[in-house]
Amino acid sequence: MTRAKRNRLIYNIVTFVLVIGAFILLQSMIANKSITRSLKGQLVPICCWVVMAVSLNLVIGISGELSLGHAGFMSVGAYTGAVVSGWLLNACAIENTTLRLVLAIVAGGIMAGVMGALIGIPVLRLRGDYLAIVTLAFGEIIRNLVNVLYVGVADGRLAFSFLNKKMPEGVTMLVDGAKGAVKIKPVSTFTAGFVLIMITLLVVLNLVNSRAGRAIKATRDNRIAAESMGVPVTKYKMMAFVTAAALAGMAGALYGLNSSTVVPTQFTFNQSINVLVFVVLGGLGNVLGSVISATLLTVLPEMLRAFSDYRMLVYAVVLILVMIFTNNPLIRSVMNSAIAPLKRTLRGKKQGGDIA
Amino acid sequence: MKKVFALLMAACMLLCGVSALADEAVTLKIAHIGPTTGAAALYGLATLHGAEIAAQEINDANGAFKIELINEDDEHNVEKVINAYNAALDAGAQMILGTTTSKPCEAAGAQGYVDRVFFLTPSASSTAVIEDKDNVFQICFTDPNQGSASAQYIAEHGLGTKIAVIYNNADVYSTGIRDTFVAEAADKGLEIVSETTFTDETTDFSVQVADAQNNGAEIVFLPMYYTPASLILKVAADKDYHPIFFGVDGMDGILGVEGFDTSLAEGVMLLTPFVATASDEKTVNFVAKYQEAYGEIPIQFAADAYDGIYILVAAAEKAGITSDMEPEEVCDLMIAAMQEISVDGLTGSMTWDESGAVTKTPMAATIVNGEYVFE
Amino acid sequence: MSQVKRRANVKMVPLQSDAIVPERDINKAPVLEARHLGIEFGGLKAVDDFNLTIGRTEIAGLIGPNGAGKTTVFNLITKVYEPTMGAVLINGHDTKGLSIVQASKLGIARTFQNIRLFDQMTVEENVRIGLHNQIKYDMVTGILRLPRYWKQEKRQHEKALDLLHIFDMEKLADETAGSLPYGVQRRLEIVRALATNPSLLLLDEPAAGMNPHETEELMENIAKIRDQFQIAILLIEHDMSLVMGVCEGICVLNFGKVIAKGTADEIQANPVVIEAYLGKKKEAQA
Amino acid sequence: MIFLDNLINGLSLGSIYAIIALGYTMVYGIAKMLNFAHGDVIMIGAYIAFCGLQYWGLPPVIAILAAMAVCTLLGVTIEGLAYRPLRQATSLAVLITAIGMSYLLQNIALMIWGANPKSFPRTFINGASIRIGQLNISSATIWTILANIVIMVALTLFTAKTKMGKAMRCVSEDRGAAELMGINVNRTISMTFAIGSALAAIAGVLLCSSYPILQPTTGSMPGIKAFTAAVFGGIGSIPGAMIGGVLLGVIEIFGKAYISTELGDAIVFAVLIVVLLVKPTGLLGKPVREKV
Repeated sequence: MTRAKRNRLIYNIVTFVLVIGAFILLQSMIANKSITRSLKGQLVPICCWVVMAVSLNLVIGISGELSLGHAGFMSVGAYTGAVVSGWLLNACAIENTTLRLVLAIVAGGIMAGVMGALIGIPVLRLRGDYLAIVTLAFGEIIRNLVNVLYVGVADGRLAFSFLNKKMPEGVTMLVDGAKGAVKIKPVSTFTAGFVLIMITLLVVLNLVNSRAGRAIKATRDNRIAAESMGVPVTKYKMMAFVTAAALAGMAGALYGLNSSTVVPTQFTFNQSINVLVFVVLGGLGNVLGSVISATLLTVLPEMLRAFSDYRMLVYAVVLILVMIFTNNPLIRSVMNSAIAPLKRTLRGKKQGGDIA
Repeated sequence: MKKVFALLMAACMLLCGVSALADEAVTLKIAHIGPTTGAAALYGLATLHGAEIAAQEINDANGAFKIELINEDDEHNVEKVINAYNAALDAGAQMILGTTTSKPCEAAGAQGYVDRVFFLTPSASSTAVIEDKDNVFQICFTDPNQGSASAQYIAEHGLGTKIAVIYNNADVYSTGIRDTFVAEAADKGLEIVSETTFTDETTDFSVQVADAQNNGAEIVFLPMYYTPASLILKVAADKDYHPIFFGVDGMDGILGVEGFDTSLAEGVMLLTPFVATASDEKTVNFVAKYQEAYGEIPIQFAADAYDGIYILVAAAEKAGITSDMEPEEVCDLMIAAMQEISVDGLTGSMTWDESGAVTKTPMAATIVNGEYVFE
Repeated sequence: MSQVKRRANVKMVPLQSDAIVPERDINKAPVLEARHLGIEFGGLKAVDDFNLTIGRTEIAGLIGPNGAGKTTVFNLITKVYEPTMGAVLINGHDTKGLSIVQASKLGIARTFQNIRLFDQMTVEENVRIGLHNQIKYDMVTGILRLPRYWKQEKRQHEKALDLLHIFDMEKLADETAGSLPYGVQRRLEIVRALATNPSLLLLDEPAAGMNPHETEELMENIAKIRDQFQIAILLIEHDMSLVMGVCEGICVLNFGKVIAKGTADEIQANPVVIEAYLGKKKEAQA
Repeated sequence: MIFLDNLINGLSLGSIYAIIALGYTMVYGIAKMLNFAHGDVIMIGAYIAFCGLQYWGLPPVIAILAAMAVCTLLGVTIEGLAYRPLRQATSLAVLITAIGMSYLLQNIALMIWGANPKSFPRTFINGASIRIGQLNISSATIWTILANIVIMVALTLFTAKTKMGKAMRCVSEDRGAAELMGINVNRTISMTFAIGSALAAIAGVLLCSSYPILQPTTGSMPGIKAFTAAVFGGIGSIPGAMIGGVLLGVIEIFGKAYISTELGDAIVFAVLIVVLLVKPTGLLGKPVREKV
């Protein structure tokens, strides 16, 4: 086995072991009731944000395109999930919550993936900042449209209306314009979240280490060179974009079905930015980093509730400082030289151990 | 021997219990949940401050109850509110005063329904807040109430028949009032000649106002908070358009905006249970304390939350809540007690039925010379 | 406009008269034919009436002073730019309207003047991108790790190492491409281009930044690659020792126009070429 | 008549977008970064002017100058402390820093001025409206359009004639070459931020004169819209920002007036997407040919 392959394997194993370990630990905490309500309540959202961060990393870190509308796909997934789950319950009388959840998540993923393809076909021709602004615009358009979308279920049939609430008699509203998706029966579970994370990790990590994944990375590193090698750039950018959108949609469905209601204002531009921050702080292209930073940055603000007034202030300052410290060449070289002796002693010890 | 010991123990415990009741007041652990940071911080801070003043008064009075107020921020976010709610319960809250805004209250209330936690919301006014849940009670009017009351008032007082509605279609409160207003207006023979919308980020209202003006609306109904309303009044003045502007309780506060040209609001009518300039003793006292503590004139949200603390105390007294009761136990006792009490507060005299909705009378006020004048 | 109804709608192709190819390739179809090729950038003719034919196994050189339009010719052949005039035929196929990717699939591979490696990927991965259209499996196979994935990955790995062996670079397979020394990066670009299984390899200044010893080695390797893979090579180079040493046919470009064609000896003796490189005698004396 | 009325409203809104967009476009053209905090500098400028008028009793012109001074200082400080250390970093790192800065400014404003909205006082800018025939034009509209024209002309002259302006154009073309030519790149970028931020103060005052509600989040949405306008017109181009801003304003108003108020913002963003698909670098953006 080559060194690169070995490193990759170790990285993947560490990622999976950490996630599985955390799941087992939390499940045992839930079982013996040593978990706080607060943490328990956050478990599903954490899973959603982890999936969001990892999927956005596929677009930004691995495919190298800046997307500012990832929350838009999440909202598509959340609404689709709510409608599908509501319809299954009302029209098909499916009482099994797991089945409803799974179907809703799949539907959310498909719908968001289709959206991603629709947006991606024209948009991925654009580059850099222009792509960023178009994805931002897309997120805002979705939010605007969902505000005037009405979906209800009556006599086992879905009824849609747009702009005006025209619903048949005896309708049960599922999506009620600005009121969002209403009267959702929460069915999301931590286990479902964990499974979704595992699926996401498998998809993203396996994709990265495959022919398609290498093609995606090549288009990021050098578009012209990739084309010259016969790699159809747009196709592979689409592949990354649509996969990420579908994963975000699945996360959205899980997220939406975790609460009794979902509103368009939950999926604003700021929410997209939050996920972007998870990705950048976790490291571009670093999947494990995304998992960790999404988890920490979701849990930390809750732990800092006592400083609630200063929380955002501190968050902003920390964000700026972290960016400066990790990206300024001067500061980085100073830090590296400070760490170097430490590394050397560690390595020295290890070698000594080998000799002994 | 054993029996005697047991008896002694029992007597001792009884004594202890009694003495605790006699000497120490019952401490109610109440969690205020609302957006104290973020874009809706204005409302969350108002309810928090109102509740703080009431809690202070109760604690100073050294009565049968002490209030321990826990505050949790929900950032006006449906995800964060669940965190806030859980954090409040982790901190030992027995009941919730909140949440301030409708959508988060809907989500947290639903969770509370499952967990059996009692909610009294000062200002979350949509019907979805109380629907299908027995554990949530409101202090404010529900939105449909306000909408139909406004239409009835306009029709009964013959203010005009051509009406324009401008509402925030991204806001539950605004759309909630609008929906019943439009329905009721049709019943009363009022004609809606113009209907336009805006969202939270809108600053330019020229189109909306022009539409009302060009369709010859005599009354412009503004089911919204005072921030966008103040912008609409400004645009209308610039366009030399002077219909009757008719607002709802969210309009209260417009006169307190720093730097606001009150002449713009001349003649504005609104239905509201509370105005800070009222001259009754309770209001004067509350406004004075609030201004001293926070340097601002309280808006209706603050008054609702202030009443909320007193309502909780009244219900707790009726229900016989003690310091060591768990939220689950408190919940069912409070639900029963709420339907029996009647509270005379800043925002009127209130009673509740099992739906959780409040019954109180709104008052119609008109702004004249920068002051509210009641009929 | 003529009002006569057209009966025949045949595309007329201009013939090339001054084409030269090595004698051994005379009976094989040429790998590249550029006919009256030209491109304008905002009125400026960067390349004008460029004609070139390259034999099946020819090593050809494209030389000329800086700014003569050499790289632009490469960009026209590889379809980075669409020519405004003339045509490029690769293995007899007209490339009009094709994309870079389609041109690559027709059998063109290139290296770049300013190295364009996939910097954040390893050396082996870079070569594997070259193998993208050679050893295939689809995305789902990759994600689900079906048996075909393992088989094709193994083939890719072995093939990549074989190719790296040309420059004795197997040991570097796991290094990150961006961290390699300049000369090694240039060689990696050649390996990556070879991986696409081209019939024509375009090398843009392969010896730039190399010392005489490395250049010597490169010359041998270029010849070796041609012999081993039986492909044609067209290279742009300023190092005359390399061009004269390895190129069979040489084309000289100045101000976007071909000023001379011929063997190394012919070119070295051509007064027009000397003038283009050294300036007119009068000016030089003045 | 209604059409004219809407047109004027659109021009007024568009002019405000245009002035804000100028700040985005100048910084992008020269420092090649998206300064997301620009909208929040506008908000700070408006608050300073508010304080000047409401608390310190300054005459309007002095209050505006004070706001400009504070914003200039703020802009240069932000650039020096947060952006300069990241000159060599990836554009994504700079973008995140700018977003952090935006959060920071909003929260500082929240601490200083609180969450309650303030109403921007009346000044000569939003005085009595002018009546022409049946048309009512608010004075803020007139001042905004006037200011827009003056700034446009001044900036064009500045970049064309002055030494600093020429230096800015050099840096925007090729930073490395400009440095070799002896242009102080850091000072030039600082200067760009200074001018952009001073314009932000003016934009803040004009924004709040037309729409007199002031909150810590006041700058966000106009900021995003103006950023869109800058991209629409071709980011990096000064006339592009002007045209983009004005067009965006007109489209927004017309979309709301003739199609639907519900979908106003969706229409604006949809038009943007269509424009970018047809002309991927915006209306006046120069097509960039990647050198191979």
